[in-house]
Amino acid sequence: MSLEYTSSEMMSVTAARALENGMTCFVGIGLPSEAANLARLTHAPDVVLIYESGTLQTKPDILPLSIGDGELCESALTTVAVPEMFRYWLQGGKVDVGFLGTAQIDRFANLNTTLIGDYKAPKVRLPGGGGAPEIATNAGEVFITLKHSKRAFVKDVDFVTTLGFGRDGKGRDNVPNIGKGPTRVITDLCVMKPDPGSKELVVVSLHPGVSREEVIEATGWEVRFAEQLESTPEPSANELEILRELKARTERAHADA
Amino acid sequence: MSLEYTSSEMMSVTAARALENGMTCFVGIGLPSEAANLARLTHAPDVVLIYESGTLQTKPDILPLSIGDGELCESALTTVAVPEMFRYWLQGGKVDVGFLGTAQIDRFANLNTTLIGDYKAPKVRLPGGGGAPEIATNAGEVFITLKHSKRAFVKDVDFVTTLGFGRDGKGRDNVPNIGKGPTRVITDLCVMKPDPGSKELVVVSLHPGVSREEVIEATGWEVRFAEQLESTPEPSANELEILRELKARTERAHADA
Amino acid sequence: MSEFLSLHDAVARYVQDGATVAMEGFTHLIPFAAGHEVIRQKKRDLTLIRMTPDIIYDQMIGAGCAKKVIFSWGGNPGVGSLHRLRDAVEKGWPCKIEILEHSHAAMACAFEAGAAGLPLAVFRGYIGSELPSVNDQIKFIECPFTGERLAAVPSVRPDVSIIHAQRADRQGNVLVEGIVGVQKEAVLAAKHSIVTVEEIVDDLGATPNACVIPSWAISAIAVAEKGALPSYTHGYYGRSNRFYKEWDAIARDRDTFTQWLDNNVFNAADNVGGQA
Amino acid sequence: MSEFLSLHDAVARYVQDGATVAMEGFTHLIPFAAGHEVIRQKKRDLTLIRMTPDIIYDQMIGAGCAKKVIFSWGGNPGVGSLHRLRDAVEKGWPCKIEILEHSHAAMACAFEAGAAGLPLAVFRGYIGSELPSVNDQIKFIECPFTGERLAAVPSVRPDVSIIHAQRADRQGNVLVEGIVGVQKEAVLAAKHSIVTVEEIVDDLGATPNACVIPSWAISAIAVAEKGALPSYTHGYYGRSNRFYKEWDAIARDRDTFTQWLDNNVFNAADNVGGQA
Repeated sequence: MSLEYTSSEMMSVTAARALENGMTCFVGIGLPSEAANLARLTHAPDVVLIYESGTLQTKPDILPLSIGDGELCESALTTVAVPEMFRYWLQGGKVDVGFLGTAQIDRFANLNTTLIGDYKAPKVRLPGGGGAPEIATNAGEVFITLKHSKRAFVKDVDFVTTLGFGRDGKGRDNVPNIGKGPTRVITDLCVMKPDPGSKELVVVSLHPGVSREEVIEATGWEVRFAEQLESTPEPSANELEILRELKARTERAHADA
Repeated sequence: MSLEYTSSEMMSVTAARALENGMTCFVGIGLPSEAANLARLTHAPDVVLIYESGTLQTKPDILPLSIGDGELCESALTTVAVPEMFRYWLQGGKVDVGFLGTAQIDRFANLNTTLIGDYKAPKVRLPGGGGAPEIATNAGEVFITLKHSKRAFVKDVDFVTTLGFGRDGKGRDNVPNIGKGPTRVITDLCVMKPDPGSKELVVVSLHPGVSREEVIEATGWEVRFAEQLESTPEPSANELEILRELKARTERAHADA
Repeated sequence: MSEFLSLHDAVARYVQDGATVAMEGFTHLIPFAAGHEVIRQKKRDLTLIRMTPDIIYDQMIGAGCAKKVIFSWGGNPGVGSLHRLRDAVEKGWPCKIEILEHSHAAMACAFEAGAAGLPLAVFRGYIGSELPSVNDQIKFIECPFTGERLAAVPSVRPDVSIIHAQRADRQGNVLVEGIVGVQKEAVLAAKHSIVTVEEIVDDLGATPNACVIPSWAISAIAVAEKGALPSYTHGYYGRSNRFYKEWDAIARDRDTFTQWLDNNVFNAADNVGGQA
Repeated sequence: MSEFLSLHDAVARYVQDGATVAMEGFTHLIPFAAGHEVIRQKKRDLTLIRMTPDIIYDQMIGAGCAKKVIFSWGGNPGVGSLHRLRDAVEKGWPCKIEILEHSHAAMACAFEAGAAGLPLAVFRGYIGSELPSVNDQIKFIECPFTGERLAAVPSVRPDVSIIHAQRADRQGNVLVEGIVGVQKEAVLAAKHSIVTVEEIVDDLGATPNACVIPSWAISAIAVAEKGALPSYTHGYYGRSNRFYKEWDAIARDRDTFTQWLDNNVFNAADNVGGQA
């Protein structure tokens, strides 16, 4: 009884399922926001969503376009100043999981959102760090979600904006007061987790219908697969329905405004 | 046409007159609070009163017993958290004058509110520093008001809780980002100001009917008098009336609660 | 998520002998009912942290709960001395206590730093004061950009913080309004926290930027009606300035104090502040 | 005390060529009307500080106002790149600009430290990031209590900060509500400040702990109705997400951008954000 769904939907649903009910989640805009709100609207009604704009425990009815849309404030438990958000709530250790997207990710889950090429003469200038550098180190753990491609999944990022496990996989060793770092990467093809020893990202689960070759082809390093490679469970009809409604509501609202 | 008034009233009115309209004043409890509110109710309606409880621009109808009476919050423009009060408003340089009382003061206007005797075995344990140590250094200048007595006006304080000009008068020299320090001390006998060179407190004005001998008798060091010693202007009928009404209102309110 | 407990159970569970405890409330919202519960449960060897010990710590010190007090202003506001604090410091009754004293600015910044998860607070303070000579927890650092010498103190990170607030909703979110002091910071800085509230409501009625502490940042909530008396609760009841004045005579003498404690705390039927 | 000025006069008086300027508003309450006035007055060589440059700095950079931008996230939120910022950084059009980039946490703490009158902010940040290798303003200090290595950045202390807010009362006190970002910090950290408001009212209608900036902490207030559009003002009007999306096409090309600027800023009759 296979449902029709896209690889993007597979990614969103899988990312959403990573969040457990009751977790406090510092949410990045875009894919993480979509996944986090899907989680809240399905299996995790009490997941606490926090956006860097200062909105605490927010329950938007539509997905925000920006990190500070009015909807986030209006549906929040309360809204605090941005310094307080970063100091008390993130650095203060109140965030279980930081949910991030990225432009580039490497085999040690380091993230690059700064630039492609050389810093002094960039080929492509990206937006920059934003909240990510400290979300990645101050949150209890980090989930990352992005589309799988050779351009995005590189052996070594051009610039470490945000620490995964460092260029040698040892970037968190012996650092006091630091979170566990990336514990899973959810793409449109698979789920990856860091190897417990080397911290290199390893494919632990393939999405239904995706072959190893597709993942190898879309990854910029010689990617390894877990011995016990799993098959990611399919989205349920309910999850797909809620996701589609959420996206349709969002599209209508953004077109109107 | 001499009015009847007490030396306490003389002190309060003189202290009140030190505040100019529009000044922002960080107010200590007790005599400073009485003087600051008298100023607000007479010649300085736009004086901005700030209490360390976080109440910004407050206009209490009765004098607060504590630094955080409900009256202060209810009549304030807004009330901020105490860390913000000390960080943004005081340390941030928004306070023109800090208005302080004290238990002991020495010839260099250092204040002691910590203890009499030795720190390890105090003869009298006093309340401690409270807001004073940073009010005295972060406010633009400092006014001090207290009753004149040999017990209070000592050559050297037992403990420098709060910097006047240091034990040698040079405590503010070459210190960056520090206020002018005490610019006047108002007592029930006189007004004192620091000598521009040595920073030793000098009597600049005697209250009506007070002799030099009385001041000498009540001061624990060989007090000097300014060459151009002035006579402090008397309270006006209006000032006395408003002060008495304020105190009567306050007494009634505190007896009721 | 916070748990709704009786005040008895909340104190029994989270306040251990020997713990570091911050019971905050800057003049306003002082958690007296909780203080009395701590006294009734005969907690011992507590390190008590509070900017202004106020009557609440005077009572707890007199009852023998404290071994150390960290504070920045130890008086009865507008009235005079805290006689039980002084008796303990000066004469060691009912037991010797150690004190560690700061300025308000230092403690306010230390609470802020505790809430912010930092080990220290940096501020422009203690210039010319002799407090650093009697408090070895005050150090100075040099700004790497300007060379300015700035004060540094360790952040406050209590084992348990206790505050009083206006109300909680049924999910355990708490609204604090009026003079908010360092209450939010105290809760966020602590390993565990107890919030006593006047009432539990369906809707907090909070404005967008109100001081609301989420349920998941609090360990336990206990209803304690009039739980701040003789301090006050903005929007509920006023401060009993009269009791603060009366306290001077009660606390001045060991016997009258002991008597007061028996009548108003140990043998009191309710959790209320207990001002006769 | 703040002074009521026209937006023209406020910008003319307080924004000098070469000044360091922070125009804040975290997605919400972005002072677009003021940004357009800066463009109209052809201010030059500004050092522009903002956590998220957003469209407002894209416009000002494209118009040639900036020589340097200090920021932590330089995108069109939810849409993509800031093409004018990229064109200036990558190709030097209309003039070369220097960039200094931080993380959000660093800038938020730097604004906080600026408001607090400190020369630096200390926080737990930049661990493992390569940003310190390209920003010499990021240093590290050692905690004197724990030995922990913490990040330090200089505080933000602009010559002038400009924010937009809901309303001012007739004394010039200002209410900011909703997503308050670092707006209050920006005002308090600056030598001078301009606040544009939707309206002037008799009574702010503020709750006890509302974010109110007193008149005496502000240099000038100017009425700018809809002054945040295409950003938004909580309680007044919503964000024009549509314009943010349209901006991508407008800004992608130098000619369409120049045309847009002529039509909507230089030749615009009013002070409004100017989204066609």
